[in-house]
Amino acid sequence: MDRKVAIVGYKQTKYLEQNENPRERMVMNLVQSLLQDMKITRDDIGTFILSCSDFQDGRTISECFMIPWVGAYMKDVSKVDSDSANAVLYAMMRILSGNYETALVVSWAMGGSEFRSPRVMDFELDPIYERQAKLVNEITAAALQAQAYMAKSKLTEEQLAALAVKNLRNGARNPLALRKKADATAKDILSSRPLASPLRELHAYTPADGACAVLLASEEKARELTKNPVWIKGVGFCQDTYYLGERDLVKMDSLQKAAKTAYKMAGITDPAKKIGVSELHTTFVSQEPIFAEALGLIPKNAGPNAVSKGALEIEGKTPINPSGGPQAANPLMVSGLIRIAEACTQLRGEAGEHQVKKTPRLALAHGQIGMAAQHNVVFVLGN
Amino acid sequence: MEKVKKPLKETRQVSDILDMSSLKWRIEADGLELLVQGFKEKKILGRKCHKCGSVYVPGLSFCRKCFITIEDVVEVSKKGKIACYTASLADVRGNPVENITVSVQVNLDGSDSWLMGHLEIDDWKKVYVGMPAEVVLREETNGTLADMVCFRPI
Amino acid sequence: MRNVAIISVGYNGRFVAKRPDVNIPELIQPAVANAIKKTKLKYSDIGVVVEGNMPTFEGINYPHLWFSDHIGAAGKPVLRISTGGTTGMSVFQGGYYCVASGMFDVAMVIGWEKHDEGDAQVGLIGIVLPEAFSMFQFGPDMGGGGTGMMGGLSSTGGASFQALSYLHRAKGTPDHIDKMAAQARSNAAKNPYAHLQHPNCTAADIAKTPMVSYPLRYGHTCPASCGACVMLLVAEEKVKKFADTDRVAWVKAVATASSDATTGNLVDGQINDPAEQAICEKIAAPKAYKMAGIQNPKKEIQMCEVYDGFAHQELMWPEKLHLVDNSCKAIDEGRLAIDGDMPVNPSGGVVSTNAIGASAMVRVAEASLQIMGMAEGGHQVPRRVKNALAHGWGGLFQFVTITILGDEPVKR
Amino acid sequence: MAEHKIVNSFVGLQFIYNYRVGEYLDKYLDGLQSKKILGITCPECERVLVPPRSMCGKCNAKTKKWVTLKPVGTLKNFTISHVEIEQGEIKDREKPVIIGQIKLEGADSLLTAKIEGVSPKEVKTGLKVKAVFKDTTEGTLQDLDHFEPVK
Repeated sequence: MDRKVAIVGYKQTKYLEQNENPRERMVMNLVQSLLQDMKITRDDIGTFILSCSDFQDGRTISECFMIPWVGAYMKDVSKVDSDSANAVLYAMMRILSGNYETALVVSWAMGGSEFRSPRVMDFELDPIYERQAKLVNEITAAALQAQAYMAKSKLTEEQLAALAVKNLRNGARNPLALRKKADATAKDILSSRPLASPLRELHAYTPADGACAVLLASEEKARELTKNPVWIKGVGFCQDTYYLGERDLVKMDSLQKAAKTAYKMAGITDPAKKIGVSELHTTFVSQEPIFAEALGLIPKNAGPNAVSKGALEIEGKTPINPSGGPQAANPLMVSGLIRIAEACTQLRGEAGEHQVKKTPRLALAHGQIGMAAQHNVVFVLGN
Repeated sequence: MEKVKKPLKETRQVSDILDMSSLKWRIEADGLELLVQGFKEKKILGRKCHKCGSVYVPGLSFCRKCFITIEDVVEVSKKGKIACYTASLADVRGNPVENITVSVQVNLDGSDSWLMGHLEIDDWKKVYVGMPAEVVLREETNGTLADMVCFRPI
Repeated sequence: MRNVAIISVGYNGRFVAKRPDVNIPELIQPAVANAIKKTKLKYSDIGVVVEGNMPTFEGINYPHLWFSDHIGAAGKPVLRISTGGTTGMSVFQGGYYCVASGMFDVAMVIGWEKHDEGDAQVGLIGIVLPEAFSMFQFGPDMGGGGTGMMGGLSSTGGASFQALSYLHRAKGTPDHIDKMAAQARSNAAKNPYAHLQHPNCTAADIAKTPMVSYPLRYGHTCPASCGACVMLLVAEEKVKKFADTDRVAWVKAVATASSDATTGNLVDGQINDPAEQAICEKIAAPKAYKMAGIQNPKKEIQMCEVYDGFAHQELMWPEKLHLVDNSCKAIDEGRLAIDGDMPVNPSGGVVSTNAIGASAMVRVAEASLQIMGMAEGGHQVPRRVKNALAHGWGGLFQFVTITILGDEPVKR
Repeated sequence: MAEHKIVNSFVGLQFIYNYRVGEYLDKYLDGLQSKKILGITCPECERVLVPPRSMCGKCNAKTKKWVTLKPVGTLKNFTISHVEIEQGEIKDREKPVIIGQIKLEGADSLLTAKIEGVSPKEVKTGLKVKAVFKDTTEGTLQDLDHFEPVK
């Protein structure tokens, strides 16, 4: 690859139970303000990559009526039907090919007000077995994964609660977050509604309305557009077998492979040392230590230790989800793009109250879909 | 010799339902609101983009060409030209229907967009592209889409 | 920019209306196996899989998760792209960018649909449901009769507006559409994978079918098929290593463009004539020809595969793609036939076979087979095809994708 | 900024889907109807997969040899489910249900199933369990009702 691609701008909405605007205007306002910030017009954008879903938008060909509202009327558009981190990947590949200099990635979802996330997730199940058997769903799949991890690493329920507390606290420091609680305690978590052991309501993601837009550019164009581009140093993505009973839910082959590819591309051999901050798409907090281990951010079975030492806190050694993560707000498929935008704010030192102590040189952003994260995307970003 | 085709094995069937009532939408309907408000005063109202001059009917408050919010309300003519039409001669299964209806898209004078509706005409074969037609509103209008009865050839 | 070649095409078998014998992954898997069989590739050589379909038609969100194991995607990068009718070609172009970007050497692209599992009509109406139902809040439907509104919203209704508008511009008659449909059905009879095959179909045969929505008859509309199409794309350096043939199809250009809905946009005020298609004529086509280095498409391109969900589109698109000046005249002169000077859809087109998520990809696949000289069953264009064009449209008559293939790579 | 007219749209329609289970699951369901659990073997890695399917994703090989598995196995992993999801709404169950992953004797994949006959407090991984079928079977997944501890 003889080109480099940078993220030159990004913008998020506030995440709400119900945005004051319908999705069309919510997205238009977002894109308009990003273009204004960048001092460009929609004509400066080479290609638009959207990330939205027919099941979330509740309509066939969900981008159909949205084309004008993202500024893509009479323009070059495609749509990635997957976690929005995949859309950034596709936009990047389009720029790498040399066909485009800039790409705008836009993703939205009205997860708080218009659709029920668990229903959308149910449609991810195969229709002939799992949907008929009615045993596996997003909650039980994540719970089985959490159980397997706790059995292996000896992570306790209290430690799991401490992770949830951390994210609610981090959320309180993020002005865009929806669920936030600065004074959350383990007791709050452990007394919240039980879903499937060991998971409870406050371990789970918070459905929200929201949108995110990220502008990518080639090296040459990036230097024109901004003083502080965030470079895509490495990227990897991978999908596991569908069948839960054939996957090692703790080892997470697909995440490991995705990370390996991303690290190789970024020239990283020791991610635990090099990565300053990580934003992970965890649907339940139990996935934080599992993902961190698969990503090589903490050693194998070191989850309990990392939690008790506070290593994953904003001020810790390996900060994870300083934004509060999906637990603080999760407009389903937008999550991957939010993780990337949040990683960028950290790298640029723009995160304000939830900025990690030492402005990092490398950050990791992750997106996923599927039961117990069957499909994973890993980005290594740096300035 | 003709090959005898073996019928495909019928395997079991299972079902699932996407219940649309589990979803809700909010739609910005500035255009329709303006249209029905106009009907009240027997007018056809649309919105004009202050930048490119495009006139939209129904006139939502957004210009897709300029990517900006627009607010200027303009009245357009009730008369225009048929831009295209179709006659429903059969139902979805292909059975002929008795009451043939003609649907038209009309470019009203002074607007850049097309308004869709039903054309009142005795013989559908008389319709042609470019035929002048006008909006027919009912006597007593009360500000609903039903105020617009149909289009009629001039 | 790396050059990318198509080295193999695989179908699951003949596209048909019903496949009660298989589930979705079992329908797709043979297409994957057939594509790989025609190369020197092994599953492990495939770097990335790109997949797509219309998700609400079968009611599965992210279906690629489910058939991971059936398509050789377990343990591999998978990208899912879905853009309505253009899905197949958007997926293909996704695969193209995976290789052209330098990220991967080999990409497998998959487009599929299993129409017998869901209800395509309901699925299509699902495009406009929220807008259509929002109208009820402003009183009963516009136009009084119901057809005024729904006529524009159903796919056939929208298409009939387009068909008439096109005929008006091209000074054609509905007979021209009959002729075009007859040619498509006869061509399909020469394509062993086509769904509706009608050998030696005549315009008179088509004219006997009932009128659905003037000027469109039943015989002008497409079936709902079950089927899958798979293609393997490799980087220039790897063609010799993996291709099993000397003649591969090179991707010379890819282009896409979208406007807002050009039919059925009742809430926003429609601003484009569905037969105008400036996105194709003025944006995507010129861009594609520039990228392919083609100055005179009428001379330099030997055949095209266009997305003709309705027969009149097989007349309209070649004009919008600058391949034919007037298709109504051209069909009268027999120029669009397999042995004509601008063969349009030798495969029988979408009007004969429509597994939506696969349809736009099949256009590219058929164009590549024509270049490779491998179109089976008598639908191979007799003269040597040096350049071929594939086209797809989708959404509410508002998306267009174009791919140009050649028998030699572009020197860049 | 001007106020915009926003309407709520509601659609009382349903999309109905009818899925074919295909040859392999069809045969599995035939098996359940006759109170048997069938698995299928990958000719390359020799894993026995249950529920059966046409392809092994590990080897990209067509699966071949059918095997009738013994209806006994070991509980490898479980969760106690307090809620169920109905059309996207998370509803409390009347009483918690144990959902387990079971390694049947002779199988290589884990089968997800309900565990009964043991209380949520006492259930442990490593438990030996056996399949319990419905008295009258109909050739559906529900024929295999649950697993319970081997006494």
